[in-house]
Amino acid sequence: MTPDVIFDQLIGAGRVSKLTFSWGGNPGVGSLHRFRDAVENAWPRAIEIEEHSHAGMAARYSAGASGLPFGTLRGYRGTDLLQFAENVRLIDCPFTGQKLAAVRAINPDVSIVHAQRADREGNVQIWGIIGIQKEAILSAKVAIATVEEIVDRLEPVPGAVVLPAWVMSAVACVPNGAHPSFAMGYSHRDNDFYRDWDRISSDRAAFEQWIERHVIGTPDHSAFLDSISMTASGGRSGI
Amino acid sequence: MTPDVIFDQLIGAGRVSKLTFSWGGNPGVGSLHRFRDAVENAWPRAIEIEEHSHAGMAARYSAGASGLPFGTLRGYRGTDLLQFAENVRLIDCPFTGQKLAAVRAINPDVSIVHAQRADREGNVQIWGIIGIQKEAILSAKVAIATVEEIVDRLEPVPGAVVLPAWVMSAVACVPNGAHPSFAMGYSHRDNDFYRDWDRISSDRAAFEQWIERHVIGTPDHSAFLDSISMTASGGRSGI
Amino acid sequence: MASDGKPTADDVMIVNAARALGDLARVGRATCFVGIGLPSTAANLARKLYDPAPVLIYESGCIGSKPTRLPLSIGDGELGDTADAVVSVPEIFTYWLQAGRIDVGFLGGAQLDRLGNINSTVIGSYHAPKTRLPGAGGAPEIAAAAGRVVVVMRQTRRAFVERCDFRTSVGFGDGPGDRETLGLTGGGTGLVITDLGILEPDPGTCELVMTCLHPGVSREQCLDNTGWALRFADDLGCTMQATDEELEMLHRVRSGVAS
Amino acid sequence: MASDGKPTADDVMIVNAARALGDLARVGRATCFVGIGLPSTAANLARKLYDPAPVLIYESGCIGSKPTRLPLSIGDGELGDTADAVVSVPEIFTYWLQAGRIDVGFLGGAQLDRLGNINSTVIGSYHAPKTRLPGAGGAPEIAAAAGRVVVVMRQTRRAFVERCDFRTSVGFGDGPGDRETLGLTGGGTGLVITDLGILEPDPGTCELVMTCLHPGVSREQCLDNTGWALRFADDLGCTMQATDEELEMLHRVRSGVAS
Repeated sequence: MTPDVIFDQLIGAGRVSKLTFSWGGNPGVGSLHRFRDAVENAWPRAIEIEEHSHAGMAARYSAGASGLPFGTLRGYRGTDLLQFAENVRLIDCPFTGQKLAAVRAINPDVSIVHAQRADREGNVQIWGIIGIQKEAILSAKVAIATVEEIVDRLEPVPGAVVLPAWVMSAVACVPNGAHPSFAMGYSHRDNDFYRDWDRISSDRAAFEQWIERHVIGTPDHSAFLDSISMTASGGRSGI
Repeated sequence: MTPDVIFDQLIGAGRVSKLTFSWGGNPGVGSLHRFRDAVENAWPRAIEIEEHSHAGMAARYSAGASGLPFGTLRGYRGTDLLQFAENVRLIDCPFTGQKLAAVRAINPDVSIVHAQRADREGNVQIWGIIGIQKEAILSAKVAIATVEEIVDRLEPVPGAVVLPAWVMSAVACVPNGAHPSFAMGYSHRDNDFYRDWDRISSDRAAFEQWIERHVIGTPDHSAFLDSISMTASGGRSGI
Repeated sequence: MASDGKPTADDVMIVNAARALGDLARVGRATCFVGIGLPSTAANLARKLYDPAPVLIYESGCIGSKPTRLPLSIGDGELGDTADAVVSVPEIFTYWLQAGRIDVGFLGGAQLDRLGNINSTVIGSYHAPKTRLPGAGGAPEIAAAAGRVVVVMRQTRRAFVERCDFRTSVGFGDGPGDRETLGLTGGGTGLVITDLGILEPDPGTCELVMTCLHPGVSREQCLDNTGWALRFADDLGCTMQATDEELEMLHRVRSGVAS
Repeated sequence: MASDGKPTADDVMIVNAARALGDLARVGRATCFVGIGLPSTAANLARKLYDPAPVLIYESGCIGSKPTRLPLSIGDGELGDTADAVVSVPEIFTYWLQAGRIDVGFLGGAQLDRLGNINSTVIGSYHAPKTRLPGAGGAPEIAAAAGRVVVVMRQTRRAFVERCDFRTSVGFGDGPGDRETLGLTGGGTGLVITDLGILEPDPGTCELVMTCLHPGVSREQCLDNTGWALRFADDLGCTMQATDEELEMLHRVRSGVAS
């Protein structure tokens, strides 16, 4: 739905051939410059895009999680999205005759979400703003969670969602794995990073230097965090 | 979905002209005798029935809560339900051509649910097994909650759903208002009542005596509970 | 158990249903959609007897319930308190059952026909029924979507019929290929456990045939208690006698001390 | 505020947007679907200034958020922590927005046309854009379903266009009757608040006409900064100067001390 700076990095590194999305910006900051450069100038390569509204994408994931081939919503009608979006058709309500939008279900090959914790059996617990993470997992063919912590027992938390171990393909402990986003109760949103990204990503050379040093040049997430002077809890270290 | 002993009372008292449902039994006990007597023998009057599966009813309430005219599910196909149920049509998936069931949205004139508590503004909090209570409220034209307790502030509870005051039409404090069912953390399921109901309801005269004395003959819920020697917390008093 | 210490017909059904679930759990995670009554007893017995244990899912939205006493209703608080997750009713039917996440669905009914279809709606005609039953509940979609449906029912001539008075839940419809035509994603009626033995569908015709008898049950008893011209498997087997361990655990599950 | 203590153009827009929300809250509960940026600032300002206060709803699923500092993203933890309820993203769009429970939707965009349609997708052609914008997000369904859409945008000739390069969100489509034909359940673009004044749709033609100017703004400025032949209401009004109380509270909302 909302590819943000991580997707911008993938796009800038030329690792994306197609992006399906509903909002491609740097939240609270502005543009995703690598995304724009790819769409506007085909740099470093052309990418195919398929775009929807949030409501449409949400309906697609829900349909995918439900084992239905499509979802239905009041949407798209009268917009130019309808003209360019694949996987949207207008259908008639069999009772009222109203025209509604049908959107094709999404069943990703792989979904990866970041959660607060898992127990040793692999049951995953997420709380706070849940977003579409449950549907992302339940619609996927392979479902992976990274978690802040692995615990003996998941204590109930208000507003928490638990995904049973048997719907997960793999669970890995990756502290601050949502960086630069946050995991409620564990890490903070790295607002500086989002702002800095605007500067780094607006210049091709600066981007290439950055991705080389911090992503390609680091063996794992923890080394990546070190390289940007970020602690696992989301605080700025050293500098 | 699951009319149980309360609906049996309404049916036996002749106050029901039509019942839309998916399972009409006395949970863990057996038949709803007043329901059966109405359907099999039109006593005290004939009732119209419209029946679905649970999944179909759930899809109907969800569609109603979503402002959609219909819901879609894999269901009904091959069953005789399709032959008798109004408000079910087979539709074709516009992407895959698969046949699916479309069910007409339900938007009840009035929905009443029982919840644990509300705050003084009228925000309603329900926890435990939530069932379809959220959809019942959000699909209704008039939405009423009875609650065990009214509190100054709703403390977060794991697994709780909060319905904001502005979606509720009215909230009333009715301790043990779910009787003979229960409100988790407040009252217990009155298993004896469900068992006794089998005996009371299987005889027309016994039923009429019972409803006269305990329902028509009592001014409110608290007096009703007294009349069956039930305390507000769900324990048996006196006898 | 009956007063003579021998297992009752229900005990034998329940023990065999639990075994079937245990077998399925051994070959992968057996997520089991459970109704109240015999299925719930059998599923909880299996949960106590076998490791890996089946995952119990109740249509009220409880996933991974581990009740310490048998619930009286699918809304029993115990099912939520002991669950890994509790979800709404719309969600349990969409994200979990319809999505194909249920390996085993336990069903019962008033009538079962030769092709594994089930009636839990009416005996007699729909508009002037002889007996009005509670109705569909979750059964049609369990029958449609569960990887394998296990039916637990007492075998009688009135219940085991050539054709159901009302088809509430589809087994194999009118015969081979029907499930595919109807777009039913699950496997259909895979096992019928009765007080006399076990029936399974013939892979060619989908007709339910007797594949096992319980100890001491004769073919004649089966024929007398079946409303169609019942066939027996060539390699007709015999179920294992309920063991003391099974019966003891069943007793503990029933009396709520098996936690 | 600008360094001279005078309100900036953004301040004036935000104060007027907050007032509009306050007015709506006075005539019933104003449930307001809020995006990040100017709309969120205006909605939070209204929440502090008015009683009854509007109910803030964020597309991340937060209902009734009462943030003590302005969020930087719709996923800001503060929005969930201070909410009456947090629901999933599919639910916020179905049970809440699509169901017609949102009274006011705040929207912005890169282009707004004469008939209140909004572009937040591309400037130029879709397949070879001059500027690729972030895209639709929640806007199309807010524009479709909210009881009233309030657009907050700086008025320039490039932004206020005869026809959007891309129609991301429908205001009045191609004219009167279009919303009904398209089955759009909400009221459409009811108010456009700019740095120059306020535009409202003509009830007959749906064309946006200037109904109010901010203090000190001339008709010429408006004409110069609008890409279509802008009309002015016969009873063209003037918005009230931002008060010290409003500007002080806006400052506190921005600096996160307004809790």
